[in-house]
Amino acid sequence: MELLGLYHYWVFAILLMIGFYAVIAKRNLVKKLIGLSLFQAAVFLLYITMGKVDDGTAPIFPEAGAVIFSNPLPQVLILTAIVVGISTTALGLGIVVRIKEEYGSIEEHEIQEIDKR
Amino acid sequence: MYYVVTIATLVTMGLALIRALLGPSVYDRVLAVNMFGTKTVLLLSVIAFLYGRPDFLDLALAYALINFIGVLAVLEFFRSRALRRSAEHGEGQ
Amino acid sequence: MIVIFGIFLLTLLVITAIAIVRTDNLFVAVMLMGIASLLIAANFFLLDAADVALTEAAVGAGISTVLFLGALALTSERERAKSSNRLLSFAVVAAAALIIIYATFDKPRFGDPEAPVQTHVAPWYLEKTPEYIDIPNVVTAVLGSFRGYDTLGEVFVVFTAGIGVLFLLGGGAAAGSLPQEKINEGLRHHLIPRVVGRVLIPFILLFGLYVQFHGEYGPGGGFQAGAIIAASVILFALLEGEQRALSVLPERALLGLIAFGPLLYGGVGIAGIVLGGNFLDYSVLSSDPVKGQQLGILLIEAGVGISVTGVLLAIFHAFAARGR
Amino acid sequence: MNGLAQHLPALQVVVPMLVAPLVILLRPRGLAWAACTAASVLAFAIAIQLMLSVQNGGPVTYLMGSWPAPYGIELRVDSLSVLLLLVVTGASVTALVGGRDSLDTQIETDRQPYFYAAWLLALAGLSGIVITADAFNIFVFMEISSLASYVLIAGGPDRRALPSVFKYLIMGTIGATFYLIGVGLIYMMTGTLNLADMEFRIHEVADQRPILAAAGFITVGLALKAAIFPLHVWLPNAYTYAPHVVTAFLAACSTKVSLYVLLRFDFFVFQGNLAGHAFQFAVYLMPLAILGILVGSAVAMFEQNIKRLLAFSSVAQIGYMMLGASLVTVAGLSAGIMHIFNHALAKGALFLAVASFATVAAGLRLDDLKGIARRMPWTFGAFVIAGLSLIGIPGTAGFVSKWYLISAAMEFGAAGLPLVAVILVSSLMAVVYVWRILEAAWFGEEAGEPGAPVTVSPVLVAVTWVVAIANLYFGLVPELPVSLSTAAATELLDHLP
Amino acid sequence: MEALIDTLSWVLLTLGGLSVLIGGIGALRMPDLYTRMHAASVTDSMGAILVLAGIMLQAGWSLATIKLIAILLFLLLTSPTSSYALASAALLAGKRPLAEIPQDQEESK
Repeated sequence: MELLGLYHYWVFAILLMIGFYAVIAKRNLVKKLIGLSLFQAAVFLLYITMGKVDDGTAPIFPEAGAVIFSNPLPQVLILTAIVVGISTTALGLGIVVRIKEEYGSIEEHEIQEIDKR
Repeated sequence: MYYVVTIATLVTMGLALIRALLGPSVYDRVLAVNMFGTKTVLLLSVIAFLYGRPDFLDLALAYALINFIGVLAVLEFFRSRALRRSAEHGEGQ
Repeated sequence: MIVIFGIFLLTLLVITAIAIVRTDNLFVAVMLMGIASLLIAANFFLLDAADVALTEAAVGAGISTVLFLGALALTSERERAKSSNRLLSFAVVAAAALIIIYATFDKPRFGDPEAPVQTHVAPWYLEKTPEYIDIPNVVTAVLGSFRGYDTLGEVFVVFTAGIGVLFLLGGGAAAGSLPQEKINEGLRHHLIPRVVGRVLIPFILLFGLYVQFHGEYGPGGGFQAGAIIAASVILFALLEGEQRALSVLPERALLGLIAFGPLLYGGVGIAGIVLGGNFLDYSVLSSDPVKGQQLGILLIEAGVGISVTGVLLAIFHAFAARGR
Repeated sequence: MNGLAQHLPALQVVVPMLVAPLVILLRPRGLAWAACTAASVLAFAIAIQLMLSVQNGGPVTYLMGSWPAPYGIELRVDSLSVLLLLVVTGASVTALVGGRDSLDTQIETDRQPYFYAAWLLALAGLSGIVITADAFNIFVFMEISSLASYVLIAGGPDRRALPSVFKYLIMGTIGATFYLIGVGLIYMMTGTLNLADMEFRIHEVADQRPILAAAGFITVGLALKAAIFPLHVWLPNAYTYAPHVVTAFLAACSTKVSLYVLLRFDFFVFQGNLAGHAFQFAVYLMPLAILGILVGSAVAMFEQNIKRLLAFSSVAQIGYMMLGASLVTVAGLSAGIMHIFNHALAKGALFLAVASFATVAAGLRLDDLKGIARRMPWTFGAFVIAGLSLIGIPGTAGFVSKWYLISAAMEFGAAGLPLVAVILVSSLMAVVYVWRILEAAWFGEEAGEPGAPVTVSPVLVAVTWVVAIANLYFGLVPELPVSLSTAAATELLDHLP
Repeated sequence: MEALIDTLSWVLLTLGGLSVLIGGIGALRMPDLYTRMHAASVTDSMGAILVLAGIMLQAGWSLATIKLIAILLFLLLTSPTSSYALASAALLAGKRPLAEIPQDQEESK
């Protein structure tokens, strides 16, 4: 059981690393943004995982009976963070489209070459 | 008994994922994504009952509709790409 | 048993993520992102975060796929270059991984009801929500009232992204070489999707409104509703062509929505000051503080919904207009 | 209840934020600028009012939505935040007032409303970070200010602005996400997001490892945002290709605000909670600070583009601020904090002067600026004063903070001598790079036809002079920054019982 | 009566799970796009009907049932539509069904 719980954190770490790797190692700008989305999704997972309580249920009062609820606060934070994430992605994509129009490429090193000329 | 359905759905999701990874054509992948989406809808419906919170069926409904829009967006993407390609005669992508 | 389901989903998620990074076809990567998003959302649902699952599904699988596809249509689908500085990247990533693994050893046990997270601030919310706000959905209560300032910030993040995309892509689009009528007709020749879609759009809108106003009682709220309503208009644009969608909801109207949503939210906050409370204090909005809180949450959720709808549509149109 | 005064902390953020949606609806020419400037001026006035109340009555707190502190979001204004608020709002007002013509030429008219809305959001975001006492709220406002800054920088007419801003977006988002991980780890161990409550509750956490990891993530994330060497790589290009007035605004305040958050966390939350905090802080950050100072100055010495040159000098100046903080003494910390203020004055004036050079010169390479001094003597005069302040000549603001920094280093006796040497060497390097500009501008032969009529906005020149004179004024009468930064340093270091 | 409904619902659920699983296997093992699509879409609808009907019997008459019916209707409308759209897009893009071409010349994209 202990190990099963840790698995969530490991997946968080692995996902974070995969996303991070894509962001820093990939040269395609869209791919970088995709990596960034994964990277952020991993953090969402971390927050939501820590809010879970054994035998708990979503923090919405049912019509009958008191039950154990999971923590509402991380959920609120992640709602906000998801929105922030999509906003960043949208803006990033806007910039990528403009780069493509100006440079005709969305590969980082090709853009650098063009600028050197 | 819910468990049986859940496990079947999960396994199918796994199979759909394999299809999405294998391809070979982009259409296969879209098919897999669509299949994945409907299976998620079923999964969520079942789990809502497994958890004893049937009021969460809203989520399944939302998934079903978002999935549909996603597939149509892909279709429109194919259409505009075909237009673009015929207009540009293979120049660039 | 459910834990095992969760682990299975997480494993699928990791496989998907690896595939996303490895593929050099960006279209495939976007499709797989859709799958990853559904997996994450399903996981959130298993972890009792119904509201977050709804948002992740609407945003990750829906809106973000549409946006990425819009951008791919304007750029390119293939990744040409291989990765750069693999060694350095691996080193950085490994360093971060080590720090995280180092930290995980002392983390509280998964699901531990005695963990600090569960014992300090959160119980107060669960305890006081019925007393102060009296709505069943504690997440909405915290989001709308206890931490309403964060949500105000969130609305302005969305607003910033919206005006940013309008600023970048708004004026002076590159002249496209494509035949105008063709690009504008959408999926009009596909009879079946068109008929089905047209039948569904009113229901999707209705469902969006339901999510908007049911947010106090069940999973949902302004952001999710905004995304769903925007999705329904996007569906219309896909089926009937973007021009038709614009004639239904012209750009000026969208700009109005974008500005009105944040203003409504801020206005409720200012009303708190005018009526003698603090900023974003809704209890003064009505003679009965609890009623006031409920009214305030209703209004700010409406503000969130309006601005999200406006911004997402404006972004969608900005991308679509670029392709013309 | 004493009227609006008690709501000032909220209004400080809310006023610019709520004017932004109004601005995008203002189509007629110039109206967007007017609304934006009015909101900025109002924000500056609020900041001054807040400074007065902080000086008279100590920290001001405000409960958002009237919810009690760890449950709701608390705003807290103390000496440190007031200093930053003055810098942020002041930079915004001067850049807007002086930069109107420059912005008119660089941003197309129909895009201006969006631009000014983004400006206000950047202002609101930066003030929001400084004013809040809630860790997650900092993240939200950090993202508002970052997204808005990306928009502002991408407004530059040079297409190279786009790849630079994309790089900034990627690195900025990584930084913010790292910060979010760090906050998440702390939240996991303490269960709270309020900074004061966090500090109090970390005491009770027996396990240091997640807290240490959190400190690492937060420090790296904020170092990315604050462009601390070697994580500064996004900064030079972003500053170079941004619209000139945007550079003046952002160079004066945006990285400093991230630095502020770093100081807040390191001294407010972690200090006293992490074993050997002071030691770790000094060991990890001081070498980076010193390298940043030396490398930044050295690169600036060989840079050809004047904006890039000044951007690299900014990297060095951030090093000074970090160096002061990494001494972990009241004197060092207050020197570092004071340098935030003084550097903003100097860089603000320099970039404003660059903005007026740009209206006349063909480009911004040093070769393009040859002989500019004779064509624009007034602007050049202000540039010289600000340049002297950047070097740290006695009588200018830059001297005061460097002097405090040196005396803080001397407190360590012989051990402090290498630091003094670093400061002196880098000041000499500053002499070199400032001299290179002056040389080109003053002695260089004009490339184009000499004596072409100079049409630079008189308002811009006037504003540049106001900031330049502020450099002299705060060099001769440094009471305000000294008292604020000393109070801030004392609060940060000695607030523990 | 209770027992009867229960039994019926379990039967439906099991059959539903089975058909979902068969669809998954079909989508994986079939030789080309169109046959895979066939396997996936037919069982998609079948599985959805069976599973959701099974849950409905468990839920009895309540708001949940109405929502389930809505989900079911939705899936029954959208899932064939998506399949049609996909198949037509593939066909228009020049992918021929396996039955029409002598050897497997499937180009992989």
